[in-house]
Amino acid sequence: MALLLSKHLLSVLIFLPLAGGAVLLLVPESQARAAKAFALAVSILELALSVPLWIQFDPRLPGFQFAERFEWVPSLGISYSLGIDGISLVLILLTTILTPVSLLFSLTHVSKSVRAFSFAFLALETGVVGTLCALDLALFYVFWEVMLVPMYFIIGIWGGSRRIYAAMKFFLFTMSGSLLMFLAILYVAGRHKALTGEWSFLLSDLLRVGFAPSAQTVLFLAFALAFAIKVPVFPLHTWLPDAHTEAPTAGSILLAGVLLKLGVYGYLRFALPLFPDAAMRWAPWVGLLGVIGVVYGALVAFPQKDMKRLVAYSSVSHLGLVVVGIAAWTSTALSGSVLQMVNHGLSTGALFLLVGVLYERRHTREIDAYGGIAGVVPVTTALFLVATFSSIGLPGLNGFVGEFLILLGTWTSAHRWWSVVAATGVILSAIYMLTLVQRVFWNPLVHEENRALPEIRPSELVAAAVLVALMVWIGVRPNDVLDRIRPSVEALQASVNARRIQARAGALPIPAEPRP
Amino acid sequence: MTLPLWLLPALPLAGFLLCLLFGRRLGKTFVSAAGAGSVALATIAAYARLIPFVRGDHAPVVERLSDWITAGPFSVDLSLRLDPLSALMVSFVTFVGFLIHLYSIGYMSHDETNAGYARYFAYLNLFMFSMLVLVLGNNFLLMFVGWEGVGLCSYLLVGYYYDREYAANAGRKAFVVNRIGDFGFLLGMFAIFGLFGSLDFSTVFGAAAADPGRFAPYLTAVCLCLFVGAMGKSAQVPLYVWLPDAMAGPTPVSALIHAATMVTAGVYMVTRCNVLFRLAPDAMLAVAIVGGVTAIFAAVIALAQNDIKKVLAYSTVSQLGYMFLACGVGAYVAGMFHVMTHAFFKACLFLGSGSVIHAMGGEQDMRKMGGLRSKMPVTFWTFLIATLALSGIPPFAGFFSKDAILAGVFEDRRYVLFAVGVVTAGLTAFYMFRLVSLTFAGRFRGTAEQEHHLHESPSTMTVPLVVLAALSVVGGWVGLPRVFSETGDRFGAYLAPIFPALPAHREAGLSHGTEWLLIALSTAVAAGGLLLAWKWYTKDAGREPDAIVRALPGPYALVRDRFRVDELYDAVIVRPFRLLARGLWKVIDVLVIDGVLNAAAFLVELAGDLLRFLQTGNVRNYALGFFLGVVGLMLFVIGAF
Amino acid sequence: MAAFPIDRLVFDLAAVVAVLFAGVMVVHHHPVKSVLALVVGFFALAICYVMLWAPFIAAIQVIVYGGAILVLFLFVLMLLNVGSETRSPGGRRPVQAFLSGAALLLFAGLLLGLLRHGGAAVPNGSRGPAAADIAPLARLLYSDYVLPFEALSVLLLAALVGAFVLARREASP
Amino acid sequence: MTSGLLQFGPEELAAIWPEIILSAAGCLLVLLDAFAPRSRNWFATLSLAAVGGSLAMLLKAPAGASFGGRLETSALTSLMGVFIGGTAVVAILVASNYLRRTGEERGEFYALLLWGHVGVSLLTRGLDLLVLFVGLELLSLSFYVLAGIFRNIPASSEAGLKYFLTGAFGSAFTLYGIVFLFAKSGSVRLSALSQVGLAHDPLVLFGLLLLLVGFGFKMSVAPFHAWAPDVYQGMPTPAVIYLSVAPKGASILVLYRVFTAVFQGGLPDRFRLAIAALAILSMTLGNVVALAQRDIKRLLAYSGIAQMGYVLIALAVFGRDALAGVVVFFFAYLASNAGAFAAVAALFRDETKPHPIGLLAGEGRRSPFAAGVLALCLFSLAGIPATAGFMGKFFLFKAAVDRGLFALAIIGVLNSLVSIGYYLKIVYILYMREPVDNERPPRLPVADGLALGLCAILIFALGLFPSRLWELARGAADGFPFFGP
Amino acid sequence: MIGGIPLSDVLLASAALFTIGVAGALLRRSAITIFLSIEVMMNAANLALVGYGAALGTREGQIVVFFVIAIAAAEASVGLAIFVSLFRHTESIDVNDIHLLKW
Repeated sequence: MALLLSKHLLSVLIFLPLAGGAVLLLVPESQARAAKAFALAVSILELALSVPLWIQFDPRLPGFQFAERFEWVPSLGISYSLGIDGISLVLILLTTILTPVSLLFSLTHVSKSVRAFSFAFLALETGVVGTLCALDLALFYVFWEVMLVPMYFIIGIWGGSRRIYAAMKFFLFTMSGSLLMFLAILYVAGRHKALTGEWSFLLSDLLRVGFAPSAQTVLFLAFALAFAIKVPVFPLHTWLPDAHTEAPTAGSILLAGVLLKLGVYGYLRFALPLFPDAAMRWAPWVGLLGVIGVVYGALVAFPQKDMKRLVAYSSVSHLGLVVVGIAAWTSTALSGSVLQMVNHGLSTGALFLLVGVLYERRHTREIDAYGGIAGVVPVTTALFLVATFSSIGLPGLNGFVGEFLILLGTWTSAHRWWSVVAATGVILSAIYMLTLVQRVFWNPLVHEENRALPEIRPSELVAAAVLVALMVWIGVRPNDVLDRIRPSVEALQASVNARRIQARAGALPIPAEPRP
Repeated sequence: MTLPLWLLPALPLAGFLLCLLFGRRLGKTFVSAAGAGSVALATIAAYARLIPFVRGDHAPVVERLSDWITAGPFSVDLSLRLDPLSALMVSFVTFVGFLIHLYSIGYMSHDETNAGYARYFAYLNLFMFSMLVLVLGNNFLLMFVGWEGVGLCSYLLVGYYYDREYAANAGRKAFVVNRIGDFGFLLGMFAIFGLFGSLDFSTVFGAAAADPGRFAPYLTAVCLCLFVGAMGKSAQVPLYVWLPDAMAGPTPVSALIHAATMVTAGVYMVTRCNVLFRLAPDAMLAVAIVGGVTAIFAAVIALAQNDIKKVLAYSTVSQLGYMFLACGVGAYVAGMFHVMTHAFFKACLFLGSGSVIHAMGGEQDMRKMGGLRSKMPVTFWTFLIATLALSGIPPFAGFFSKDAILAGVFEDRRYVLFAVGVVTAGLTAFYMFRLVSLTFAGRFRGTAEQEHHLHESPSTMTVPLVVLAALSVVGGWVGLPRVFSETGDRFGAYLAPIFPALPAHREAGLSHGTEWLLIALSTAVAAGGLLLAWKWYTKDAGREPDAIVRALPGPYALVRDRFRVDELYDAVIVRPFRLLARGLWKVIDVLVIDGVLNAAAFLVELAGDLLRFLQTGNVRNYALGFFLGVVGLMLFVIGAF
Repeated sequence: MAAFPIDRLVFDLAAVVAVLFAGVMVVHHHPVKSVLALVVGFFALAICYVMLWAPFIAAIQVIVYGGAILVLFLFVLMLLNVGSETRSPGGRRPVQAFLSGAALLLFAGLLLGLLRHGGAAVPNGSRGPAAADIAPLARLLYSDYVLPFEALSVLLLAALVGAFVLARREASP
Repeated sequence: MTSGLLQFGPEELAAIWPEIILSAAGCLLVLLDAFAPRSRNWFATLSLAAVGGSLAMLLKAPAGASFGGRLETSALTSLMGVFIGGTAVVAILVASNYLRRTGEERGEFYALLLWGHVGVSLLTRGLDLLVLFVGLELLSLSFYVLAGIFRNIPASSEAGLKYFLTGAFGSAFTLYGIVFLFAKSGSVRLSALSQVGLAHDPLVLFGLLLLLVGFGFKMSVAPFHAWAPDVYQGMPTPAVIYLSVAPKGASILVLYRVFTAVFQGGLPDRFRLAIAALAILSMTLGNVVALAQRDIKRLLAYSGIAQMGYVLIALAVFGRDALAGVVVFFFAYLASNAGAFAAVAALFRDETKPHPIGLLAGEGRRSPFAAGVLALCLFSLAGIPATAGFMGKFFLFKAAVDRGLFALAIIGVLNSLVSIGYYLKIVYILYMREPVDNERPPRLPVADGLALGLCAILIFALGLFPSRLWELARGAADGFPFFGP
Repeated sequence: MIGGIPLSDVLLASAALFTIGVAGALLRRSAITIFLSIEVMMNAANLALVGYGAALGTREGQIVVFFVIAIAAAEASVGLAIFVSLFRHTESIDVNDIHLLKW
């Protein structure tokens, strides 16, 4: 056991939830509460196990830590190879925190086939953590796709009125991107075979392979498309409002909190290092789309009548900012982007959770169905306010730090005007979020049925409080997180730049570094 | 031993947490204790720290608490800075803040719920915290934290009566307009970091002073960005619109946030950055012009307002304009001087108006008041003193600061702006005495049972009034103009270290003669306005005004409707924005993107629905299809040979 | 070119007859007549086989095809007493007919092209026409081709059982 | 070769044992049915035993060509034997209860299944056009009968007729193709096809084309697919299980054999293009039309048509990796497709009626296991990772990308995107719709459960640990006589 | 040349027969006639086989023909059985009337 935890911590983290889910299926369907409690326990255990990860992770060490590797399909060089750096670390923690939170919230709400529900969430967690740990492209792709299935069921079975459309849209959208990426992966590995005579899907091996510029562009676009859809980047975002709106609250929390980040993560981990030149060539367009996303998402969020939909569009805006930070490619902006992913996970997660709190009581997400309830549910209001201000980047809360770093880093990059345009998001976000707050919690209380609105439940309160606490913590002491992100980000930059220089020096296409 | 600086913000923060977490359960007395008490302690702590500092060589002190944000080349600390400027701000922020907390105990006591009471004091404490952070922060980012923090509190407190739509709107408006300013501030910070590679005051200013030639070309843009921030926070044209609405909040809030402290943050910021501004003369000119325009514009509007708080609000805007005018012409000392004195008398005025409204049972329309002098003497006398101070009647505080500003403007040879300043002074005196007359003089015009309820306010409210009134008298004597005594300007001497040496032509200063002339002029103008108002509104109660209204109804209506600026903004900005947002959503999202995708999906489905009819169920068709396939393949493959 | 080869004449005549009657079979609307036409055609084919040095094939052609299969057809036709094809509603399908015709012409054209273009060329390993006796044929069947032969037996068995299963009159017990 | 007459020796016997066992078991079943009807309950077991026995014999048969180079025994044939044997096992397992439900439990069914199995086995092993043709016909005849075996169900008889007519038509073309190959090579042996010069002889190409058509017909490749939906719909589901999987695998192997024999210098571009065209047509038509299907058996038929399109990609690639990929793909296809049909057999209990998808509503909760396996099989067919289907596609597309057939690969993945549409539609009906009636479904028979369980296990086993099978397939493909590039 | 018969004649006949068979299969509506046409197609193949066999001087041709004829017989029995059993449901073997399974 000790060995398992010391040597294979990542594997444990990946498969613990799935194993828990398997056990869960033994619980009789009738024991709904037991099933929920068990699932929650598993996710909390997972969280507990991820704490040592956080502690033992040494930012000073280069490369990937907690590495594991077994041959999976030796003849094709596909291996089960894991490892994390600071970027994966913080996202893993985010996942292991948000999963129990969403399950905790669901404790008192979901009633339809609870067992399957809990199982889906645990399976999802496995998929996400696996995606964040995988260092082999084939393995990554497997986890990346497997994630879709539980989410499809979560939206489709426990979702709102238009859940089927939303689930299908979500699945097809995401799939369409990743299928092309699949071919790209095959091609990349094929190149390695062609150049070295050996199959390998291992990132570290493929990083040595050079690609002709034309090929690089195509491959990069294939990868980028898959990730852009997941993020989602501006023109490809329309699946998100539907998915977020129709998904059950817990689903929205994870979808917004974690799944979207995987797009950016994949871009950082694979698309950029593998195809640096193409990435740099296309960075202006990526950044442009990001900027458009910031403004567009914020503008479109404003007229929404559905609370979840509004928050969903705010996600488009926020992730647009993250994309801008990535494209800016300064270490400040990159650190900011990674941090901002965590922040967005916390704030948007909290927002969805609190909207869920209201929804579970009034069974409507219509903004106009509320108003003036601040006096009825002060605690909910307070929490919602904190989440709001975190989301619109009020200094002292987490949102500000990420936002500021991204904008500042972008300003110092070659694309100053991105920063200028993106900064208008500061104004726009205030407009739509405060309008939401006012229309929901303030103004005269017109709907009588809201007078008896029950206050937030303890379980929900705990769930929300955890997130709020984290918001404040990161807002006040961002360096606790940044210290873990910064070295990885700088290492990433270094490796990419080094690879570009090699590529320019060495004649392409040949292995940048012939294998022994 | 010297108390650590972090204690100053920490105490109100503690009070905030106490009120927030336990306030509802433990009741009003606890809240009062925690809320006002924490601020009282902060004040004591502040003075305990300040007095030795001011007595000593007041060299800047920096206290670094810890690192805060580090990412790539960017790094900023949590560190506080105590120098004459921040010390000055801290001194009156804490003091006035404490007085207003005290006042609030009485004013808010009849607020029905414990929850509301706790909420109020929690916000107020949070504000004190943010304000102190703003003032004490040792780098732009920390200042920005306080900057946004006070914005948040203003938002919360303006919207304190959240169930009244106009209050909620006003709060939101305040925050959003401030955000527009902050946008500028942010860009300014980015630019500064881009230029100097740091956000630390000492580093930035040091570098700027050391090598002006290198940075000067960029600094105009930088300063303008920063000034946009200041315009938002300090309600300058065109971003002033939120301040009058902000009067929807409880009156003490108006006194504290929207008169004494927060709104002057902009002036503080500009003064703080005077090194940069000096290197950007164009920016300074812009500051001066905006200030002057704001001053007279707001003063004119104030002439025709009937809501007592609205008058004070516009007067605040106008006075802020004065301060920026001062900064714009490089008379920072005068500006800060006015900030201080204005804090005293404007707070006093607001609290006085609050006391009146309190007595009138919430009535704010001056036309329904009158003759209150007898009913509430303390309020009246304090109010009168503050009014005189604001009007710039010697020897009250306002006179000295305003005179200093005008002198500065004249000195800078900005004669147009000088004229504007003088006129404004007259208008100020006029509308203030109009206010006093309508409120306190004449006979009561309200309803009977209002009259029956009229009473002087409790001591918790009057004591602060008295204290502030006293300060409104003596507050100005720390900065006597040189014509009175060569060493009289202790204020200027004290602040001197903040400013690098003045450019050459300023060294001479004005001749005594000119200075006397200016004093005489401004005083005369003020007195004139004062007397006119007294004649029109008290002596023979308001016939001339009606005459004027009848004479030129158009202009009068325009002024009364505040030049319809809000309507303008609504038409030019708000509506188009809504339209755009909705259009984007309905057109781009729904119509274009989803439209295309759904169309594609639909076409595939349609193809399936059509193609399935190839499967006719008739074997002959199957055979034919098969055979066609064969022939096709033959043509394709064999045909090639 | 020596005297006109009589065997060619015979073959061609037989072939023409076979083709003709195959055509008759196709055009006739009454199945029975089609079958009878085909009987003639198959006999003609048998003649062709004889001319091609394949008397054994000719024999089974007559016995199996003419004797067994076509008779079986006739039996079934009697059993079901189906009349001639009536113009069933939706019977005429111009598109089907046109496409079929076009495809057929194309096919015929391509086929002919192929055959005249090296179709008759046989690999040079040919050792002239083999003797027409049957014994070696039998020997081959039971030695070299024993595998397909046995497989064929299974196939016949399957066909037998299958036919029995399908054609049993009473419903399954 | 023909000179020395072949003696039926022990090695021939050893090589042919598998087929002998199956045929004999078939006869035995028929006899038992006639003379010992009591023993009916044991027919399934007996058939399973026969399949197992023949498989055992196949695996221990000495490698090499026997019957004078007409029958191959090799790693490849063993793998394919396992594959088709597995299909037979699933079919028989499902058949037992299916026939009992419909009161058609007769020996003939199993006998014909086994004999058809013999035919497929000959297809996988035959090195001789004649053997191949006989095997093909044996398979076809048996399944003509099986299609129409439910004589009191009109749909079944009609399926029989349609399959028979189209099948006979198709095999006539196949035969004509064989004629030309024989004409040019002077022998029916495949080995004879590898003489120099044949690769460019138009008549040989024509023959190959007709073979492609004939076996493409068996694989239900568009445009030779039209029979499949109707026949699948009318045919008894257990027979469909077998027919929809095993013969397809055998057919592609035959095509590979013949083509490799002729094209020693690699596939001519014209042929590659033609095959690619067929592949694209198959994928697109299959997937698009499947979207519009209401009957699940028809839908699966079209999905099968599309899947064969993917297989043709491998034929167009024409290489060892591709061949190995095909083997893996068909194992995956066995698990997914047979599993899906088995689930259909378990979920629809009235055989006289069609199988509308709507009837599956809410089955996810009513009969969780069968529905779960069905969903799993569908995800596998859709190629979601961690399932066998993904690995199958993985190797096929890998081969295509390696060969540089990018367009084909891209069209392939886009098609699988379309396919997700209808696979997920079924999943959604299974789990996200309320059941039509709430009467408790009869509990799943053991045999069906076993079949479904096997498929599920195979799906995961292949999806998670494809390595072993891939090694085997790769090794088997190495033994395959590829020349040139 | 087989004796005096040029192979081309044989092939021509075979091709003609095959085409006619296809034509019948495509154009006739009675299942029985269609099946007869298919038989013609097989006979076309047989003719070609015999011809080539003779031309090549190998007996394999005849042997294949032998197999084909046997298979044809088997097919006939099965096919006719199918017709019969189908005829029980739909009093017709006109394929135009048989479209229960479609779309």
